[in-house]
Amino acid sequence: MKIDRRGLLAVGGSLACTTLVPFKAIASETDEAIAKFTGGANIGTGGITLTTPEIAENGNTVPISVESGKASSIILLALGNPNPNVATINFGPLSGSRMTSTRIRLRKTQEVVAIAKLEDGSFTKDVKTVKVTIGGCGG
Amino acid sequence: MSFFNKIFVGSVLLILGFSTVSLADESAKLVVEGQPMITRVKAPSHMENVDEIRSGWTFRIKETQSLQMDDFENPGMIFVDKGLDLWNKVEGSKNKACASCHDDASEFKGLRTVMPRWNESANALWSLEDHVNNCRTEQMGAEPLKWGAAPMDSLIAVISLQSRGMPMNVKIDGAVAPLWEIGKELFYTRVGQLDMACSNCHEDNYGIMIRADHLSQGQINGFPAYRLKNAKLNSIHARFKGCMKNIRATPYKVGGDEFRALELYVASRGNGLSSEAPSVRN
Amino acid sequence: MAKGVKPRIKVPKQASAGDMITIKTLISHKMETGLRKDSDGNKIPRSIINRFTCDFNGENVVDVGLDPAISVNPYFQFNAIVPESGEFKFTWYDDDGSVYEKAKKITVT
Amino acid sequence: MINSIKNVIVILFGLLYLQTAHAEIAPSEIIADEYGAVTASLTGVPGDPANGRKVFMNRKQGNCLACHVNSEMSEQTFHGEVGPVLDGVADRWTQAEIRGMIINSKNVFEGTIMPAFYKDSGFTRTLKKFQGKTILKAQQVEDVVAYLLTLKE
Repeated sequence: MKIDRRGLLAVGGSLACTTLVPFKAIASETDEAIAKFTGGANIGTGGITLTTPEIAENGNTVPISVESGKASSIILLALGNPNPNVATINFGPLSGSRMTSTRIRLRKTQEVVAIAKLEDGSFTKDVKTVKVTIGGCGG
Repeated sequence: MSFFNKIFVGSVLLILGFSTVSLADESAKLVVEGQPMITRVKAPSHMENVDEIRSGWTFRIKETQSLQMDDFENPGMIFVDKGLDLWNKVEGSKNKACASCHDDASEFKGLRTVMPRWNESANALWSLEDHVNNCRTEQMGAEPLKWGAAPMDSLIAVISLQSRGMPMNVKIDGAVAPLWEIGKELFYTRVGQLDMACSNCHEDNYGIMIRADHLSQGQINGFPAYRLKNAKLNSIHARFKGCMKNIRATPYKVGGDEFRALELYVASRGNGLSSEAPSVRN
Repeated sequence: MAKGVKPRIKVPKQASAGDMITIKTLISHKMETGLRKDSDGNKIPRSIINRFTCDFNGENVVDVGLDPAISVNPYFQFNAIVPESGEFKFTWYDDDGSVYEKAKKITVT
Repeated sequence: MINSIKNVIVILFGLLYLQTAHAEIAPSEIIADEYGAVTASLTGVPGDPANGRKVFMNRKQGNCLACHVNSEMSEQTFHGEVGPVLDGVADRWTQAEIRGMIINSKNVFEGTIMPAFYKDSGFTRTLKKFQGKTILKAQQVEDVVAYLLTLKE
């Protein structure tokens, strides 16, 4: 039996199918979380900076920070986790620059999303992909 | 194509392409709370196959590196806090705490850098754990702490912290010489179903990637080390145990003779590097 | 109260009026996600810090809702403006109903 | 009656024949040449490259990606660098050589770090659950060989 790349692609395709169902479930959870935060308003870009490592040495502790000058609140979502919600930060009257740094868990390589609600009521977002490493020893 | 040509082609491919991203900032300087650490230095003369020894810190990515540069950012310091609570806790039949005899542990400055070492009265090679438990049973009348468990590792972190920045200086001659030879033998002995020795990864292949793990020299100058992997302090012997299980070998006993000898040998491979405990590792 | 919970705070001891200062907070907590199983295959119940707040002299600085994706020993860094001398109050809310508090004074010159 | 007994016997012999034809070669029975190459299939069943590909990347099976860059598998992140790049491996080595390296690479490259994937004895302190076992099953070895033979440039 010989196999060519097309054959291997077919294998890949069937793998993708098997993961489709949970992926959809997470997608809708993400939509839900976003809708809850924005009330369905449009989300723009710019005016928000999400900083993540390009590669996370360990998915258990991934340092991230987010800053958005005129934000009144920010939500953080990790789209590849079993549950996309990460945190909601509400900035009070005595908060300085609207930034926070924290450490999050990422189950696998995925997109991290930050959406800010600005003081004028509009929304803006930033998205970063974080590659999560895979250990060498199979155990 | 001859055998050697085949090898050659393979090597050229390895050099040319597809190498994975090097994750580490290998030239970064480690300064902890304003105190510079020695993370790269000429190898001790007993090491035949390595010119320069390097702290495990130099193999980590910059985000992990930065966690160790500030004591607030370093999650290992949580365990130092817990260790200090334990330090001050009165226990045992003699109603004493560590602090009853040793105040704030600063008298142990330098101790970490010479451990493990020969204890004349016990006629045995002692690790820091033995000092802790000897005090507990003899001076406090308290139960010994379990080797590799959180309370022990936290206390050891408190004691080790007193030596932070000082170069490791483990003695390998005199009474410990035969044990050092045993440790060296263990370092180079292949074990387990994967049939690997410590040296296969940590001497022959450090600096390159095994999947996404950046192989280090396996130095222990930063132990106990907070690992992101399990979010706690890890003792030297617990780390040895984990490595052995990874290569599908039956680990030696934590606190047993083999790991004591291996600790002595591996510690001596780090002579000259700063003691960093509690360090932060992957 | 969950075992081994210990808050750590880093706040400058003094600042000038209207200065923006950086605050770092960390609380030792296992942050059990509720997704893991024990060795017998039973789900380990979720047990996390679900909310963290920082106030200064009774006015809010930040109010954070935490989900299980926040790492073990939750860490937050943020900025605050200090109009006068006073006290920061930090509060963590545990799933088990426990509330952990810590206060830090700052002198504004 | 006699006929049916005959038939049963024929069928039994037939089954026995099939079984011997597909009997696996045990690790102790491997015949390698002086360069470590192994010509005979371990199972007589042709290798399945698609399964070999899975075994190659599976961290509990071959875990080959831990040490080898393989651009055919570029959808997988983080390829290890401990061993040589496997692109075009089928152009450089024969089937027998590849099989020999997977079975026990130490017969081919003295002192290599690469584990022997079809060897069940002669180890020291193997964890109990792996004692007397090979890392890969015979057919998995054949599958990986078949997969590697697809890696041409």
